[in-house]
Amino acid sequence: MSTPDANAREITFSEAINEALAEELRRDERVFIIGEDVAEAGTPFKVLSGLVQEFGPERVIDTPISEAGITGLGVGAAMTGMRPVVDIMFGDFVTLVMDQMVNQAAKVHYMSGGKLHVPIVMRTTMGATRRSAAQHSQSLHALLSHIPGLKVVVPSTPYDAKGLLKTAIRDDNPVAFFEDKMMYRLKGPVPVGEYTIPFGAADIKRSGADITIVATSSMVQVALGAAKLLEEIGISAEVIDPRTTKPLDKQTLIDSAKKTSRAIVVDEGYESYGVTAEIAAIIADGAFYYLDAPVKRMGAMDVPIPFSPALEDLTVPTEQDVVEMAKTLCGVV
Amino acid sequence: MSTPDANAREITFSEAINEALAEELRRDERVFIIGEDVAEAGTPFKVLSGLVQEFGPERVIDTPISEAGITGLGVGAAMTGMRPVVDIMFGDFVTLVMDQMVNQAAKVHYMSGGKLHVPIVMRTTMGATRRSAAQHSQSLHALLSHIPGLKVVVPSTPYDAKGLLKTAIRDDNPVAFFEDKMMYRLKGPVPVGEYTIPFGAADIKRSGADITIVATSSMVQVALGAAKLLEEIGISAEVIDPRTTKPLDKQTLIDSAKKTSRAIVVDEGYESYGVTAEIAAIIADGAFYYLDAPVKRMGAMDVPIPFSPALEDLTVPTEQDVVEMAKTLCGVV
Amino acid sequence: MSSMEKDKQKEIIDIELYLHMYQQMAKIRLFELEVNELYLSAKMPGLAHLYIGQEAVAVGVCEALTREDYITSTHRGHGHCLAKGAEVDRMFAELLGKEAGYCRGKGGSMHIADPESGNLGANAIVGGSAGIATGAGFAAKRLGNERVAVCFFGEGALGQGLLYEVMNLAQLWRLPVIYVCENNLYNEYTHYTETTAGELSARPQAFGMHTEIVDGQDVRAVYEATKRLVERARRGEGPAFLLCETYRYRGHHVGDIDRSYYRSKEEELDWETHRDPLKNLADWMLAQGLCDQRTLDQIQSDVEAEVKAGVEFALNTPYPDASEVDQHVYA
Amino acid sequence: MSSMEKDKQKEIIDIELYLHMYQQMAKIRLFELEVNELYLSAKMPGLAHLYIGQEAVAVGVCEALTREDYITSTHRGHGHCLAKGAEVDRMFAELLGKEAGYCRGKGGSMHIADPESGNLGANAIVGGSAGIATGAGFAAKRLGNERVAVCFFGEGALGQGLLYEVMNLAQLWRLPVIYVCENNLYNEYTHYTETTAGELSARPQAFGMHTEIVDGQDVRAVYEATKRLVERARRGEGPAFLLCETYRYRGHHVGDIDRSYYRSKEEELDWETHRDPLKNLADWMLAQGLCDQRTLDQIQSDVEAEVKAGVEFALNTPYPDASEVDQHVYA
Ligand SMILES: Cc1ncc(C[n+]2csc(CCOP(=O)(O)OP(=O)(O)O)c2C)c(N)n1
Ligand SMILES: Cc1ncc(C[n+]2csc(CCOP(=O)(O)OP(=O)(O)O)c2C)c(N)n1
Ligand SMILES: [Mg+2]
Ligand SMILES: [Mg+2]
Repeated sequence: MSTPDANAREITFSEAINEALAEELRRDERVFIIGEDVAEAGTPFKVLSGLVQEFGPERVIDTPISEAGITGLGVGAAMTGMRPVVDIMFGDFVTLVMDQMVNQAAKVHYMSGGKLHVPIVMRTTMGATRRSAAQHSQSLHALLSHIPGLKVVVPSTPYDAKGLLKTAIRDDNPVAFFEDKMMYRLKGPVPVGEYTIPFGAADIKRSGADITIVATSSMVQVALGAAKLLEEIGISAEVIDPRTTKPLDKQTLIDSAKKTSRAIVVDEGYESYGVTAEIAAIIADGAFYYLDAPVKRMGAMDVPIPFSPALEDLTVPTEQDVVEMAKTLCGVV
Repeated sequence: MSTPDANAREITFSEAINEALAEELRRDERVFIIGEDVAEAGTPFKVLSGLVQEFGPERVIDTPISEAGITGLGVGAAMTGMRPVVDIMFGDFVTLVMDQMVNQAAKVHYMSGGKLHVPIVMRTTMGATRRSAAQHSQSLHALLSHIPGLKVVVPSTPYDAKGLLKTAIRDDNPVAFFEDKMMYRLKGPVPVGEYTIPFGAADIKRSGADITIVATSSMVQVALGAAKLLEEIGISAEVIDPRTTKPLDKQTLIDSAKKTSRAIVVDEGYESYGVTAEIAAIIADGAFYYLDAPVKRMGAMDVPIPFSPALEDLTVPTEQDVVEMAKTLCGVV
Repeated sequence: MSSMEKDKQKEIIDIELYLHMYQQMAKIRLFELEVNELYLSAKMPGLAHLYIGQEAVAVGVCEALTREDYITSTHRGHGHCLAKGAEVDRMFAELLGKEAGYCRGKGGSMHIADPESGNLGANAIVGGSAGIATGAGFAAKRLGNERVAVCFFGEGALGQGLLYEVMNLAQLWRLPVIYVCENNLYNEYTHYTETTAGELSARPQAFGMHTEIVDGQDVRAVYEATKRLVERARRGEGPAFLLCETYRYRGHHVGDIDRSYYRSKEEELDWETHRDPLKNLADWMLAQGLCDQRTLDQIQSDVEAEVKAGVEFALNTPYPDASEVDQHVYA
Repeated sequence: MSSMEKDKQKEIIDIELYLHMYQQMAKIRLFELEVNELYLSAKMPGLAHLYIGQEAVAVGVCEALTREDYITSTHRGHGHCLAKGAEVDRMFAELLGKEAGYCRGKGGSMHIADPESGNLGANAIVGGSAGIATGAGFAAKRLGNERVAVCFFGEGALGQGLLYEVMNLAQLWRLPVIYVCENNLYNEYTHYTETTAGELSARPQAFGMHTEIVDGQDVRAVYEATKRLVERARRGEGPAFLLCETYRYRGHHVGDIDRSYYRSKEEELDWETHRDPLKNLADWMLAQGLCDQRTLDQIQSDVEAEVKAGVEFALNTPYPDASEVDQHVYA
């Protein structure tokens, strides 16, 4: 279980992102940030506060409301010596940059026979329950995870967010980096010193013996909360965070399921044809002869996300939902 | 196994699509076709030949090269009394209409509390091995299958294509209709008379006892070919075609797997986070206590589709691949 | 009827029109102030983008439309919805996520739709409804129902490629669509001149589209301009682009309190004191002797009562039942 | 050096330039004819979009660029790639899907990229490379390497919203990007006037972008115009739009044989006989006494030999090994 040294200070998820960007902007002249209201405003989430003051408007660039245009510009700049970090305010807007990410960024290296590279990072958000309704609450990371040539990162803690973002910026491939906007204020230990976290290395957030809970992004917190409650009733849950859906650390997931013989996959994207499907299918196949129960999936409800608080909260998996599912799988009633 | 009466004539997949459109254009004044080179040219695949001659340029409309614009126009026209059939030439271009399909068409009915409807059909293509390279060969139906509010159709025969397209046009929801361009010349029996095929009803293309092969679109032909070869070595394969990935007829798939105790899922989309993941996960869960072997997935290789014939053919599942997989699952060597 | 009588009658009609526009603007202003209160008192879920300062655009445009004509709106859409005929009480109910809201609480502030008044819906994707409005105009032309479609959007939406794709289609096919661009000077926290190369009005003109620029704080001017463009459209003369110069008094959204880093208090004050659409119309009507102060005070108190009643209703009406969560995904 | 000597020298330089442009155009013409042969003889996988008739645009533009300058190309890209410096043999190899091709056979006709000659790649998404070219110009400006980026596209690409988004960015930030629009009159099988509202040249002008229109069949005119625009860009004066009036002699792609339903034989013949870029340059050079027929014949036979050798090489060089299929997915 990778974590910072004991004496690391506590900072928020938002601060961790900000630090990662600041350090990379300092380290590498070629890195720049481009997006809507990223400079003086520091984004509506204030995640980039202070960066334009240190690095100037030439490296922290406000743009028109042109998601496709700035992403396309980023792809071209990445192909010609720069390392752009494109800010797409809400994850829902990735629908606008799909051609640039899917048909351009993801394919240039392969189509050119390996001669061209596209070291671009697209930072965007995900996560519901913010009362922002159907077009500002989606978690669409599955759409990009489906595309060969792209890497997809879904950090769940300030520590992971910082280390993974630095890795993303140094990676020579296009990377989609999803930040759950509901976690920006989440605090966690982050070492003062420099570190990076490799892609494709799942992290065991909590080890356990009876059941494996694979969770991504904000659902990791939900899983950890559920694990605590389960412990009280004598069920030892192992919580695993893939950290990157692409590349995906299949072996760690499979090994854990083999050990516990039961697995639940929790992700905030729509359940159907989403991340839970891929991971559940991999575990059900890889741990087939070890499973005592079917692998269960818990994604966001397959509905456009409703505005009303009375409805929205029903669409996202909760600690209690996970606990109930775990109890059923473990035959506890 | 739904099929036409014995005395039905044989027509091509392309002719079946053309007939469905012509019949619906005749039946309903509100139906119109809009897309690039759909009129005189009848599309580059010639699928719409003759329609503009019968229905005129007011109902078979050539457009600028503006996929997002014409899809958006279609969404608005659908909301205000028309029934547009938007033609997106290559499935690879759905990347350009994602916002209109995902954030607009799919959500309008729900966001309006059920007051507005979007009866739009987006017809597009899929399928590789046409030597068209990475941006003209993808099968991206998984991207739309992930989105609540959309329905997704992947016909595998002329008979299904015609019946399902007529259903799509009459449906009050947005429908994405994927036609494998390599099947346009495929012939099959289609009755002369009027018929429609309901969504969410899988079709057992071939019944068998030893193994279930779930296949979509062009992969159904591959699965049937494999089933023939398997029969020769004494393996009886059941081939099931979901016909629509959304809604998905889970029960039929699960029941078949329960019966045969083995299952393979074959689809031409990228394997990771694709259609095979959803279907495999559903079967592995629903038939858990009946399976003698893990559910296996066979999708397109997770690579941008290469141009070179020497490479492209390696990226799509073949009859032989399916046969080998089936033999392994059945323990035959 | 003598021409003198005609003039007299026209004047009466005009007075009624002006007073009605004043009432509509006052209603929107008060509605939005109440929305802000609901936010500050933590009674409203999420955020809202207030229309305060831009009232003359929504009202001037919608007064020139019939109830059957279509509009599409934006994230800053309360004013458009009310001007097109939505009721205050059901608007508040939607903002609070209640079942009595226009969208049964499922849409919220950024997605209010009311087909009965021709409102095809607000949209939280900047420029996202440009295709919808163009399609509505397309349908109107095909069905021959004489309707026109108005697409409201902010100047920031001209950053979206979709706008150019559909303006080309609308002009090519002479669709009855009016693109109403509200230039309130800011894309969120960035001045539009930092995001706009060339003149905004040159964008539609590039497609040969009829384009007019109007003072968005003068409701009569907006009304007259729209009337002309609507008549053109109904006559089959095609689409038009109406660029309205306006200003939002408050923050980008209710939470945008400290704005000093992107605009000055002076600028805000200048617009509020010299270019307020309500004040300007009131002063003009009084100066022209078209009405007296009492009439205006009456309107004010009527509207206050309506808004007060509306918010009361909304606060006390129930949330949708949990069973609604997966209803209306499919028709 | 006396001004007379200067003139003499300049003339020599010009003659060399003209002859070189003639050779480049002849090479492209022959290359494409050979591509058509490969298709007809079923030796080439898939289809190809021939550049025949438009040679003066690619050659005139690329002659005004350095090898370090960038270009992005289209589905009709063979001419651009060759004009920017690609070799015939490796071009053919790519079209046949061979390992010796510029993209190891993985790209094919619509995706030839050759970073060594500044070619960032052809693109099969209409307008798809507009962002890439704009980004290359952005990088050039940031890195201060004096390079300019040329974005080639057909008039049909102006249907894509992306073009407007990036033209706004390029003009806003004064990026060294030249948008070269080849108006060959057709979007596939539809005449551009059926898809274009207003004037093509008004589109970039809407962003305040410097715009020029040139006879795309006159290679000297294209060269001179591009030279001016490149100098502007290098001086930091920003982007430009060059609209080239041209024509494709053959089908939209090699399989588009019967074209009678969308254009007349007369139209095709008229361009081929009166506005052929090779013929026009040759006639002019001869009339000016800048060269004799023998020189031109020599060029022709040199090019024929080069193309013949190139196709031979491509036909006999091996396909990539199967193990390559999943290489280069990630760097
Ligand atoms: C496609 C898209 N990009 C970004 C946003 C975030 N956003 C919401 S409002 C806004 C500014 C819009 O400015 P303008 O169009 O001028 O409208 P105004 O807010 O001034 O009324 C932005 C960037 C969005 N909602 N949609
Ligand atoms: C986004 C997109 N839409 C449609 C197509 C199919 N298509 C290929 S070429 C073409 C016509 C392009 O016309 P133009 O840009 O004028 O280039 P030209 O073929 O005349 O050189 C079309 C519609 C495509 N490749 N990409
Ligand atoms: Mg604005
Ligand atoms: Mg053209």
